[in-house]
Amino acid sequence: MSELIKDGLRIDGRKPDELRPIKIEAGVLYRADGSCYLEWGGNKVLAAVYGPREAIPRHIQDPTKALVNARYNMASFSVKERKRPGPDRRSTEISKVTSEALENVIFTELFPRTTIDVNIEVLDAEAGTRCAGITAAAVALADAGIPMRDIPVACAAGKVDGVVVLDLSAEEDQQGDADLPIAISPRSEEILLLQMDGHLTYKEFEEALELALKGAKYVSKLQKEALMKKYKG
Amino acid sequence: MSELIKDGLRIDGRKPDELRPIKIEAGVLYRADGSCYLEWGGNKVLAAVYGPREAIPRHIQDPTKALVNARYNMASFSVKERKRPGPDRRSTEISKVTSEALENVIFTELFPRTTIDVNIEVLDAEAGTRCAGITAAAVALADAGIPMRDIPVACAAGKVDGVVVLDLSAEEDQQGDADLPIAISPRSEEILLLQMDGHLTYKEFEEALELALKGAKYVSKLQKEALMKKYKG
Amino acid sequence: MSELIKDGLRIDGRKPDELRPIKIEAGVLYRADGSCYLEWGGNKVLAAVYGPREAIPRHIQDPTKALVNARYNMASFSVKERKRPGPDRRSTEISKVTSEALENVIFTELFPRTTIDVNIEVLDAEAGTRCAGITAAAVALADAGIPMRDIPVACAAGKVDGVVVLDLSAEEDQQGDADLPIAISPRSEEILLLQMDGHLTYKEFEEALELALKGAKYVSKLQKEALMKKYKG
Amino acid sequence: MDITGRISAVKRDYLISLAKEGKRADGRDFDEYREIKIDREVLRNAEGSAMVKIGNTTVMAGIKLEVGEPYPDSPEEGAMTTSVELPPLASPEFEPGPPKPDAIEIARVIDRGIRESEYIQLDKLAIEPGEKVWIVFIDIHVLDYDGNLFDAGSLAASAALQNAVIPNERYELGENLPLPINLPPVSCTFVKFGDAIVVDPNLEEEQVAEARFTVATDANGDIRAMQKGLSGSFIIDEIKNNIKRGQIHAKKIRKLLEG
Amino acid sequence: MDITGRISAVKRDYLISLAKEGKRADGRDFDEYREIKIDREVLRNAEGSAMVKIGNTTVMAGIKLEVGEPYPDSPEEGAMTTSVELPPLASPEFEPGPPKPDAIEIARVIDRGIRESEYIQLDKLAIEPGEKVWIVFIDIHVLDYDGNLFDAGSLAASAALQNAVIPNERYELGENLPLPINLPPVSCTFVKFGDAIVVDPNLEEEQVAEARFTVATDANGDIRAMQKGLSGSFIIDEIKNNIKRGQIHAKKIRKLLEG
Amino acid sequence: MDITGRISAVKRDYLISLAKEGKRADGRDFDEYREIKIDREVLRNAEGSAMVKIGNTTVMAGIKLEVGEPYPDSPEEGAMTTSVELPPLASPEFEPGPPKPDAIEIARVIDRGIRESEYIQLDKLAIEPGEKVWIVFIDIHVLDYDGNLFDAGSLAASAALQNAVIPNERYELGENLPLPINLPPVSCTFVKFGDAIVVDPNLEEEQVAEARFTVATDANGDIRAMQKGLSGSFIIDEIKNNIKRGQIHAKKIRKLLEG
Repeated sequence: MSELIKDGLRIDGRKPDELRPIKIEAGVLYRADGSCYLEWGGNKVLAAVYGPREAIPRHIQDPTKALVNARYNMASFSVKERKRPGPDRRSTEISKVTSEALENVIFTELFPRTTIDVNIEVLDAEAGTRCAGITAAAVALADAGIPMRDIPVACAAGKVDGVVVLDLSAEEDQQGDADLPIAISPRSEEILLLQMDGHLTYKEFEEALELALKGAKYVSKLQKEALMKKYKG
Repeated sequence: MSELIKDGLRIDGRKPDELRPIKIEAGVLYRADGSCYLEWGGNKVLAAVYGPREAIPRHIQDPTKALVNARYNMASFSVKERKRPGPDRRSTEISKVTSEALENVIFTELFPRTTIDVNIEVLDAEAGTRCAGITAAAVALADAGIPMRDIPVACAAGKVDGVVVLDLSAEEDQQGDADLPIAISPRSEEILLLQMDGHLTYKEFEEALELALKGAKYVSKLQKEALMKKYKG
Repeated sequence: MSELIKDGLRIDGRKPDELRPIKIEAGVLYRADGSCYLEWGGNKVLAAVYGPREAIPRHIQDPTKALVNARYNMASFSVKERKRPGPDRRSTEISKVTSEALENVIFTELFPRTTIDVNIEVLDAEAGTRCAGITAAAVALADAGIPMRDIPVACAAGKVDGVVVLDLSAEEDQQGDADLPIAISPRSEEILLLQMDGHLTYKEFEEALELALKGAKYVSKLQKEALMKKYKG
Repeated sequence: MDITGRISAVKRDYLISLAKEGKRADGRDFDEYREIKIDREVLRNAEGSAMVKIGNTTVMAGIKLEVGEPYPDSPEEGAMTTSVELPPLASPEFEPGPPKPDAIEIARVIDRGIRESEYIQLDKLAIEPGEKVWIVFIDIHVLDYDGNLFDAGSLAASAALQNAVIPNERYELGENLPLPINLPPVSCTFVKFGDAIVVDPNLEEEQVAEARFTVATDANGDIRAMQKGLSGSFIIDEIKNNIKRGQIHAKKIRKLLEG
Repeated sequence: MDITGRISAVKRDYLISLAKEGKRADGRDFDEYREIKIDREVLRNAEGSAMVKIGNTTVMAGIKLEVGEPYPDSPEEGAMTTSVELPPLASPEFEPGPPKPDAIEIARVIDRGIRESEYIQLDKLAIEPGEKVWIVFIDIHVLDYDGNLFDAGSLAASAALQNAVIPNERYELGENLPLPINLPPVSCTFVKFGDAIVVDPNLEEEQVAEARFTVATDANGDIRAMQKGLSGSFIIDEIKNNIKRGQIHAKKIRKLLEG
Repeated sequence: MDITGRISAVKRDYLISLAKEGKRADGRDFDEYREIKIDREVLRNAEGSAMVKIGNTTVMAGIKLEVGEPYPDSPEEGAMTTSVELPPLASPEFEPGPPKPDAIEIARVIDRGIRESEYIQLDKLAIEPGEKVWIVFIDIHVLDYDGNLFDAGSLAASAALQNAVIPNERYELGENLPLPINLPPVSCTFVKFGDAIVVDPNLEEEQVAEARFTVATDANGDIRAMQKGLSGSFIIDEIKNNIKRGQIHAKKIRKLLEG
């Protein structure tokens, strides 16, 4: 196993609490009601929102609120070994937790009997695609004018070579000790999504959570800048 | 090929007209409307009944009667070589003939537009699972209080080493000459299910049918004891 | 690569502008509303028409016209290497272009909310099955009494060993240079279907199209004879 | 929903009342088959083929052989698999899609008849024992459905296997050879409605049928496969009687098959 | 649609108002599990098995081992795969068909707990490194659903793995041997409704739950897997508190498992 | 149902009446493409990639190569396969699920253009002839759908193949090498509505289209693939004219591709 941290720096030269470069652009698609293109390290993600629109077939309609239906999909060419098109177990789980995280902030009760469809396409993947996807989806929702309590944002922390670090790269994800992706409502710091696999002591968890929150808040600023850029200039 | 009958006894020590040990327990599940757990030799089978309840989607409803919808399923770990989850051709056929056999005795005309769902899970399999499943399902139907003309019961006879025997074991099923599972309405001795594969002369068939009927009637008593035990003590 | 043309004749002895033997019989099935059996070289094709009948489920109904729903299917035993049952990408495409070609000539506006189902089963295949299928389907539609502007007909031309030829055989299809199947409305010479793969100069295309049209018009006569035979004798 | 489609109560009553007088709507006796026709070697690409008509029911069987791996529990034997397709071509009730329970039941009953009578000599179908064997695909394609697919399908499969070859040439394994077979099973099917039990039901009779019974017998008249179907019941004597009648019918049908 | 089914607004209000008084409808404390029962070696064909009851929830786990190819990125290790079946037997809300998102989420969270705690010694499951390894199938079959499938399924899987064997005999690879394992993970699940957070939710509580949290810890109390679910949220202190409570519960449950 | 969605009769009449005056709703001439943009090497994990915009239509193509077995009838050649994904991201009419007939038709027509023009030198893609060859996966992912997916998809595939590499390193087969290619095909698509035939239809025009025609030509202007679609018809002179116009457009588009 290669050394992931040398002289306090990570294999790609980042400090433990440093994010990969992030680029966010809102309103990039013509057909979608709202959209966002996001690059995060080697990840390239596109999100599109359609709705609220009538939920079909009718028997899935909820008379009290809109359904939030996120679909996370990896393009077949987005990974080293070609992925067979269509949902697998991993993307099904990510779609579910993403739908739940986004539903939290949307005023769904304003749009009974409708569905709000959030489509996330991962075009190029390099660790952290679920955080990239949620972050892009949130911008697309805002771009679509969907009323939300807050613009959610996601970021991961983890542990490599025993050190708690922010925003794992692909190599760190594969060879590291733990990954802790979270999504938050940045204003209230409520946790909308939290998953973890690996090995963390309770103390390390506290440290990682702190770092992930810090990262998420920074990304939150980038989201807002992207939306401002679209609407103000 | 091994010898299956030695000195008039079968490989597991049984006489030709002897059943494997059978244990039946009614009302074992909390959620189901009726249920039964049944052990029959090495078979472990659980049956659960839900309904009568509205048939959905509506276009499958029969305005004159309830639909009886039995689903026979083998758990992936119930056989030597792991079975892929989901229905295969064999379980589809068994589900069909089981549904038909059970429908015979149920007063379906009392519950138009509904479905009565009978779920049979084979948890451990050792030859004769369809008979075990029908026998358990019948107890579960009674436990659910579904009005029936009679409590159906199933049992198989067969031929091994040229001898007609009752209730084949796994080895006898694989290496034997013929298998004849039947289900009957024990009161009227009507045949609700009869399948056969192998090689029987007409005379052997008559003998095997006789034996299977005898076996079924004995199992019928065990069914009733199990129901009595549940309701009387 | 073998020589496909020798002394001006093709490998099966045909001249470049010669069709394979064709046999058409109308009204061969008992249950179908209209049907046709067609042999074309080594192809054996059966077509059956059902409808117009109510389109189900209702949400697919078009209130202004009938849906024309052709289904091209190859029997598993119709080819050298057994074909897995069920539609593949090739048959899905052929079903689509066949539906479109047939819809052109049918007075669909007379039968709103209905579907006209055209089932084409290839029982034995030897190049040119889509043309055989459309040709048979057209006869089956006429046999079913579906009102049509014209009875469409299909035929292919192609290029082998640099020579433009009519109606490719299996060997010519595999080793030849180009295949150009067309379907036409013979009265107006309108093109209802045209596909091509291979390599044709524009001049060769004109030549091939001319040949395919000539072939189609000849087959059109055979269609009419088959229908006459059914109705007059 | 089964494959036979709906029937009006009036028609049901009519068929049952006719039966009470010992009659069938198409004039047959209870114990009479419709006309049976067998056409053989009707296809070029199939290794064996036959088209069978029983009355207006038409069924095509095509045999294909492929090289594959043996089953772990019979490493020195070839394998066989039987499927039944009910394409929408053959009936307004048939829908496209993977085989439904009806088609699966028919295929499995026909398969058991062939397998249990050891019609195909699977032990002669090893190429490299334990490694490569012939897989025999028996594909039954229904073309026109007017009842009794069990018997029509079984008969088509039996006839197609009679003219099937081992396609050694296609696999560069030498000359094509006839598929090694024993004597075929013959299937005979009855349905019961009201108090009547009739052989070789047509579609109408299947639509009113309460119970169905199929018996496949071998050249000695011994039983190789049976299947009772539908939600009605038979009493024991009816079953016995069906088998005995089936043995007699099978003898006659066997002549057509061997003739 | 999720797997819990609908609940009336009245019942929801009742459960929330009870919770405000610090009570649960079944009389438990917020921090109290239902009775847990573990039955081991309950099946004959499975390589390992266990039936776990938590209150009225019953879950069966069966372990099967098969010989297969290793993953390219771990050629010298065995592989494991975890699946959860929610058969219609176990609840009126369960439907037949391939696993739905609910079942997939449960299976993946249980899988992560087992995998990340290195419970199965996959490095000892190579047969011919790079070529043939053991694949461990952990199949969790829900039999009766009254809430908390995360913990019941995890516990059943852990218990079944404890008595699993490597079926060398079936593959003619020598004697059967115990599956090499380390110490199991223990999963602990909470749900939040209104202001209450309760451990080991029953069905009713899952029906009103706004947010769910599962933490799997190892024998040292370290965290190996976590999953927050549902559309509600937790504040940071709630998460931390859940983990600490989970560590304490896990210790007790671990005794049942090792006892 | 097709992928274009519904359109009102009013809009249809408007487009047709405009066309009678020789006009298109977006101001283009009948024989004018929208602006075409090609971005290359836009992805890191794909072996080759390109994003193509034709007006508001955006399509991404990614090339992946895998080692696999050759087809039995071309044992010394690599293989190629083309698929088109219409994800719900790209249009309110697109639904998740396996490819529908529309997507399959587009993929097969693009595939034929590439295959018949021998764009990929498949004969140079054998690794161990008869055993191991490269399989080239051309995956076309529609990102924004405003008409003419045939041409946009074909162009994206062609551009992506231009920068594709053989990933020898990933398979430890030596250095990565450029994918060996010849000159690309260029596809040109027309639709007919009323009496007008226009090139490069946008979504609106596809919604009113009665017939569609695609021609793919090679560097010599020769025809390599054609496809007529939809239920309308063309007369022979219209087909001929489409081909000639297509040859001219293809020359211009070819410059973008090679430039």
